[in-house]
Amino acid sequence: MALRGDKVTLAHGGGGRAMRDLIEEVFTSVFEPESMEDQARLMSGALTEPGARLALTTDSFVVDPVEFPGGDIGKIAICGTVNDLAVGGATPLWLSAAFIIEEGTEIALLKRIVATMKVEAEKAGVKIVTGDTKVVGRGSADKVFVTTTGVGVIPPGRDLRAEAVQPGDVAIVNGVLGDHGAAILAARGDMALSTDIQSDCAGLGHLMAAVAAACPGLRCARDATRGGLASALNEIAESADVAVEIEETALPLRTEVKGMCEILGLDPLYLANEGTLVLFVPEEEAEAALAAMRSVPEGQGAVVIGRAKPKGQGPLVTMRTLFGGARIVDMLVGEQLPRIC
Amino acid sequence: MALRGDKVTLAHGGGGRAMRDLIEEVFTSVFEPESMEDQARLMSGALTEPGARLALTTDSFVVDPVEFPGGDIGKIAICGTVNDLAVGGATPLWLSAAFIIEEGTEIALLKRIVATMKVEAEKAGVKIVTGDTKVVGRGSADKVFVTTTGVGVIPPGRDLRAEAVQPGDVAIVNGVLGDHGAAILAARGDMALSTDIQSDCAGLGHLMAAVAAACPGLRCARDATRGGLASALNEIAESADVAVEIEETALPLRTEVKGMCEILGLDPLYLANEGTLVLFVPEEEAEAALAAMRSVPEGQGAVVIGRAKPKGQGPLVTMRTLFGGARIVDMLVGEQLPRIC
Amino acid sequence: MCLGIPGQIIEITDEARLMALADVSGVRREVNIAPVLTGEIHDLIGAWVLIHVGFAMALIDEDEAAATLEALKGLGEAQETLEAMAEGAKALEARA
Amino acid sequence: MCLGIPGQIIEITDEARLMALADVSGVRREVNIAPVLTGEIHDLIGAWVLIHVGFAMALIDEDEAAATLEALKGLGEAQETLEAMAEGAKALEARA
Amino acid sequence: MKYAEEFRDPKAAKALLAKIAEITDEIGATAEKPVYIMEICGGHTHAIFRYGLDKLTPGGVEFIHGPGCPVCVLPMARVDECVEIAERPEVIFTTFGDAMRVPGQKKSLLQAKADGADIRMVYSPLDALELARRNPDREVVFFGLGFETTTPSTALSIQQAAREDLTNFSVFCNHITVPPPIKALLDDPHMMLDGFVGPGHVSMVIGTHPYDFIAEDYGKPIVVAGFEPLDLLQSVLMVLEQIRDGRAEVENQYARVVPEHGNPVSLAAIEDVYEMRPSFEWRGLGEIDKSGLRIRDKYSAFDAEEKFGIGYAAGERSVEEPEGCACGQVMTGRLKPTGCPQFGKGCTPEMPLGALMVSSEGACAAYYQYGGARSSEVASEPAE
Amino acid sequence: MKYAEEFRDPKAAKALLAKIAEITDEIGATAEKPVYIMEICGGHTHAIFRYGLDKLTPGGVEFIHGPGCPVCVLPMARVDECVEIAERPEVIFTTFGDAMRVPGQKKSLLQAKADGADIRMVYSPLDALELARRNPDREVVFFGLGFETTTPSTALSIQQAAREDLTNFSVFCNHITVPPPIKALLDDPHMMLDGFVGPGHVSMVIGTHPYDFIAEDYGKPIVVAGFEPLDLLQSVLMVLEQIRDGRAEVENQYARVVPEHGNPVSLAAIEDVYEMRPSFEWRGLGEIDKSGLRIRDKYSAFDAEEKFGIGYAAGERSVEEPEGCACGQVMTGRLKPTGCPQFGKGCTPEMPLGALMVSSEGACAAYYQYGGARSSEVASEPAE
Ligand code: SF4
Ligand code: SF4
Ligand SMILES: [Mg+2]
Ligand SMILES: [Mg+2]
Ligand SMILES: [Mg+2]
Ligand SMILES: [Mg+2]
Ligand SMILES: [Mg+2]
Ligand SMILES: [Mg+2]
Ligand SMILES: [Mg+2]
Ligand SMILES: [Mg+2]
Ligand SMILES: [Mg+2]
Ligand SMILES: [Mg+2]
Repeated sequence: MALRGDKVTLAHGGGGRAMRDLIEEVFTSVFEPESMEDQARLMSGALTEPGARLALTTDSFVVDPVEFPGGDIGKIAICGTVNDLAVGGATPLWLSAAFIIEEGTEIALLKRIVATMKVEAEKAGVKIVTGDTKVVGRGSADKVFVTTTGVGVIPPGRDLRAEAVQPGDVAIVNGVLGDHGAAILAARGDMALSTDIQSDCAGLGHLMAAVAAACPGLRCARDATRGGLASALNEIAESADVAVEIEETALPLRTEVKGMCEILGLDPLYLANEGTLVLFVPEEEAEAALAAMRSVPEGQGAVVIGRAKPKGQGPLVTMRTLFGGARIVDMLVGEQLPRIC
Repeated sequence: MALRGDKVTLAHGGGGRAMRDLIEEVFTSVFEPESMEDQARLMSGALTEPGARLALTTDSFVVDPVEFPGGDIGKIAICGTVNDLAVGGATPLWLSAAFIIEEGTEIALLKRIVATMKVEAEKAGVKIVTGDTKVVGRGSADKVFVTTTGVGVIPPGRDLRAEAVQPGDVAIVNGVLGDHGAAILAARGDMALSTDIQSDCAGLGHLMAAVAAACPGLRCARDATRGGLASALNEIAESADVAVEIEETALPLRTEVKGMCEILGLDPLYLANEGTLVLFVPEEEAEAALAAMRSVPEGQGAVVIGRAKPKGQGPLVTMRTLFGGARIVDMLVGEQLPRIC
Repeated sequence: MCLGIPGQIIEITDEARLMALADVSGVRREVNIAPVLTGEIHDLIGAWVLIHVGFAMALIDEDEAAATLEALKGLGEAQETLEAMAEGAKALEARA
Repeated sequence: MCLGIPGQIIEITDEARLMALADVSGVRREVNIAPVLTGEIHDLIGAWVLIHVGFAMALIDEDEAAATLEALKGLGEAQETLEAMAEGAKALEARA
Repeated sequence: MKYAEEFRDPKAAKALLAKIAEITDEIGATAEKPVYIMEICGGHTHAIFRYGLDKLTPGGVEFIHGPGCPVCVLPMARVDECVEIAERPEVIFTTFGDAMRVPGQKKSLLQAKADGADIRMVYSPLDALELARRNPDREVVFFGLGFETTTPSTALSIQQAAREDLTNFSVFCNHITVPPPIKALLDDPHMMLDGFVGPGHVSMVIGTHPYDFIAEDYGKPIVVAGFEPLDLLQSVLMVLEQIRDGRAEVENQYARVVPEHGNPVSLAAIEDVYEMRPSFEWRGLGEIDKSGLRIRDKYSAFDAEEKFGIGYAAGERSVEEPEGCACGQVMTGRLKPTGCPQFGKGCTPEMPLGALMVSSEGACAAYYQYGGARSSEVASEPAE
Repeated sequence: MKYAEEFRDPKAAKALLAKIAEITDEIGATAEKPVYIMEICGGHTHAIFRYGLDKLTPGGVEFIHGPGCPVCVLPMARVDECVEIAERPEVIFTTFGDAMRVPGQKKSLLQAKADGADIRMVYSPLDALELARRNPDREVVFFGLGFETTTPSTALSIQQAAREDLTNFSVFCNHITVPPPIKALLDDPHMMLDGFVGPGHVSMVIGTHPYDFIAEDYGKPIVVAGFEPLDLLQSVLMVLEQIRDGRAEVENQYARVVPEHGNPVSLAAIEDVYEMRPSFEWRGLGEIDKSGLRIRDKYSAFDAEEKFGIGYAAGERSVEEPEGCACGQVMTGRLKPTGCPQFGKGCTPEMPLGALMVSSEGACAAYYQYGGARSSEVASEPAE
């Protein structure tokens, strides 16, 4: 049944035929789930291996604007959850996707988002196996929110944990920092800035698989999303009971991102990333990790940015500045606000 | 760290310390997940039994108002997903919960919602093992949306499927219809109606377990949420390639729900339920099913409402009226709108 | 057209604006009672009215309702007698 | 206070309102150029300005910048020489 | 539910059906040559399908579904005007839920809402009045739709607004009256109706005498009926009895609610607030003389047509019906819904082409939803 | 980034630091008896911590963080007034991000936004002007905050609004001037400063002469400085050289941007739009004569104080500082942030008690974030 009109109305959320038509035309016709049943039934050999564990992670995605240079909310929704599985050491297998749609949203927009999701899911080798749609009134959502939940399997013996990080371990990132945050800030238009910066949004499952294979001693990894690299490092340092020191000169930053940060008085360490992770490996495996990362497209820019140190009385994360001075790299307080003074 | 202020601000979504404080004070301190890690790692003996399958289901909950007679969005978010697992024959084990919170939402409200979730999860015997929070600007959400994703295990040999329904099978509901839809309509206040109707919101995991144990021939079950009983029956009939006939006189309806339907010109068959399911069993197991259902609190009102018949040229679902006349019980078209004529 | 339902006035809520609370099977709503107000406003409490779009449009005439029902009941009983006779006849036939 | 950053004027966008596009490391923003407008407006294209809250507040004086840098560079080189000498001295000592 | 459930007794229904069958036989009506009885009111159409009465009555009785659904006879042009008003940024447009899905030329109100118009469903014009009180900086417009049953509610609301000096409340008046289209139908040379079931709730306001012309001038029986299934069956029986007896009278089956002379308060309010338009357009029926109401000049401050320079007075307003739509013929009883070439194909409740497919009162929607559409297999036998 | 990265060269920094150490020794300054140099501007405070300069300079040089953060000296009462204006339903309140988190008596602007006020962060007053053009039915108010660097931007925006006859744009003017508080500090009998690093971007507008009184009347050296780390180190060196030489002059390290007489266009705009208030309240410093600007009567249509009858002219506006807050002492250099009893306890960036903990320019926030707070273990050695 073809959909009447080109925008979502409340009727599309009413549980009736209009809803079913929307779901069929926009979602299931693309995702092709095993069946129309609300519940996916899954089995994988990996699951039954003795010692294997199930990994479960969820994220709601609320990016504004929903389409931006380098991606859209669908791409983030797949990559973000795939990455959360991958950085935990799991092999991403299955995803659920729940959509909250604002009345008046263009159906064409939904179709574009769903198309991106399909592409990214295929790239990541995961299946979208079940889903949900809700429609809310105008002004009760901002176009579309997507919540993806990911299920993966952690192979027997793999145990990536922030707690495992030891003094001396090396911290590595896979590429430039802050592109996503900067691209979104520009795309939002509030600050009337224009740039060619693209979101770094990318799935990191293959990268993690490569590193895990190459580095038996891999301690942990974390994608540096909201709160940026600074938050990821602080969380790891806190869990591991270590200090972390990074080198300002080692941080990979795009010129445009630096420019935007200078204009708005922002710190790129706190800008969100959607395809950038930081991982810790024992020093002796650092070269192997770098090589493994650089073997996949998402790891071309892999560099060592710092290392773990014994924890003292002082701050958890510090940065050696250009001049050898030290500054604290604390958790962000609230959200980073553009400032002029 | 105590939270400053009594309302959520955008700072609580920024990925920094304010966000962590919110998450700790409101969410993880109640749910007590195994760790602060973003990813839950799970294992259950049930999973490794040969023939067992994993069940995965997701739903976003967007109810307005978020607190209503008989429950709140947290209760629905737990029960709804537990029920989606249960009606598919799975034993609900683990839940993820993702929150999208509107700037300005009272933190006390969030705490009440989370408290309800904890209670309902305990009742249902499931664990909330991972979660997420996002904060969006005023007018970009309606107070709070909750997306829960449920993971369960389907025991070896159990295979509830709508396709399994055969002509002659008996349709049973566990209690009165339409209470949730009517309670929400009244609570919303648009129609300025007041009633004592309470949402029927309830977890049906134990009920399903009881029926599954008592009825080896159990074909399928479906919770009659959005779109009501009518939609659930139509979906089952369509999947099973059968017709379904229900008896008007057999439908359990509360007087107040009938009253509200009369006033607003609504049909209770299309009102949403959050604790009502319909299941199909072979005729010879109907008594056992009724007895099993009535053995748990949520099944006290269990009654037979109709049966499957061979499919013909005609409509999928029909209702024998009071007088023996027949009417089609079709899928709802859009959403049910109150009408005056 | 013109969905109308019987309800009972249970409370006067705003004398100036002629508003009262009506009860329909346990569902309450404020309705305007101007069309049915013929005497003292509080005399309407307990009265059954026909409600349409928030207005009490008519008082329900209990006697007329009873008369109609009586007639219908009569019909129903006559029908039962007829059916019983038919049954009896059938039974006799079967016995024969 | 008073975050200010150097940027280059690359285009006049609104002559009437004295608006121009400035480029800061590949990030572009419309700025008001009233404070730095002394001659023909289009002569500003290519000029480096100090930008604060969307206004070009000062023209950057290339000669002064070069002079300052020169002095700093001199210092830096002197320092290097000093260090090299110190190294040399140390090496000599070590050999001794 | 008192005064409702008593009138749903299956035993009495059986008796009534038996009587109906008896008289149908008596007057020699058969499925091939049936008695045509029009239920004027959409509410009756709804009840007939809701309880399956059409399947229970003998083949010799054929219901013809009349033009008594205000949503179904609403011309597309008026929906367009609603959308035009609703899309003004200062306006809160209020309407009964019924009108939300009616297709306009470009969009329905539901679609206009999705496009950003502030449109709210209300249960009563009183709720619109309350919205106006609470939003003094907005213009609250109520879509006044419906027959005589509903007209008093908007009249009384306008009077109340005037008493309160509410300057931000107005009514977009599209009220219509029942008798003129019936007269138009009776004047149609193709007309083949044998009797009428009259709209009980309209008569609750206007009484039974406005139908006298049906009996007196056209010699057709009419029984003013209630809305419960027994009401309807009894009324059908009464019509058949008149036919059998060769009578043509206005009878009142619904005396518990319908006073012979209607409701004086409501009639006075209508008279005070409204006046008859010279003519008004009905979807499927065209222009009908003296069939629609407008707000009198003394209340023009509450007239959305005046306030926004829109509507019937504002010139060009007729819009062609969509191609292939047989609504007019269906509404005049010349065609069964299933006889429309679009029925169930180009026209479904999901994508209605004509208005009769929109409202659950519309004959086409009722056929589609409750029986006619795919009902060849719906077995129907009297209950034991 | 041209004109920025060249001034971050570590080699040159090392040389500057060596020179600084040399002169510090020469003048006999030690950690126990240091030279006190105040960087007036919060931007300089930020840069010092951002690059760890305080740790790299010798113990004999002690930075005192001046009152040059407009957010830090903003009295609570003015935040309350912002909230009051912002909470008017017709108002779109626009502000730099800096002001969002400053605590008022009851709430910050961030909290007011969460409570429903329409508050928008902008990068420039030009963006507020554009919002006013695009929302003719709303009142757009811009929170004019900042020293002489920022004052021209609001003056020019008001002139532009006047040219366009924009009637829905106004500025809530809280602009302040740098020299008066410095004079107040110098007049303080407890004052123990030996020299100043002057705010380069303020001088870009007003030139260097407004600081002549520092050298001439108080005999203290001052060097107007740029904001890159080499600018700062060079300026510190220049101050130390003056001290060594027994000079007290106004020198200009930032000549690439700062003209001796400032920017004539900006000065003319300020003069046209603003006039000096008799006195103005500073958080932590109290009332200071002729230290704040108001909008001249000829532009009163664009003055939010006039438009909403709020602000400095409207009577009672002083609010007591929160108890236990030592902001005043810290801002006048009498106390280190770590010396405040609330520091890191009742006052943290998450729950700031005083304004110095809010802005990343604030001395307390800078200490907390970049070094002072928990920095006992932050090793710092010159880079190789
Ligand atoms: S099927 Fe559609 S087009 Fe045909 S008569 Fe009915 S409503 Fe009109
Ligand atoms: S720690 Fe807080 S209260 Fe103490 S001086 Fe600093 S800002 Fe003021
Ligand atoms: Mg996650
Ligand atoms: Mg994540
Ligand atoms: Mg993550
Ligand atoms: Mg769902
Ligand atoms: Mg929106
Ligand atoms: Mg689900
Ligand atoms: Mg569900
Ligand atoms: Mg379900
Ligand atoms: Mg998350
Ligand atoms: Mg809201």
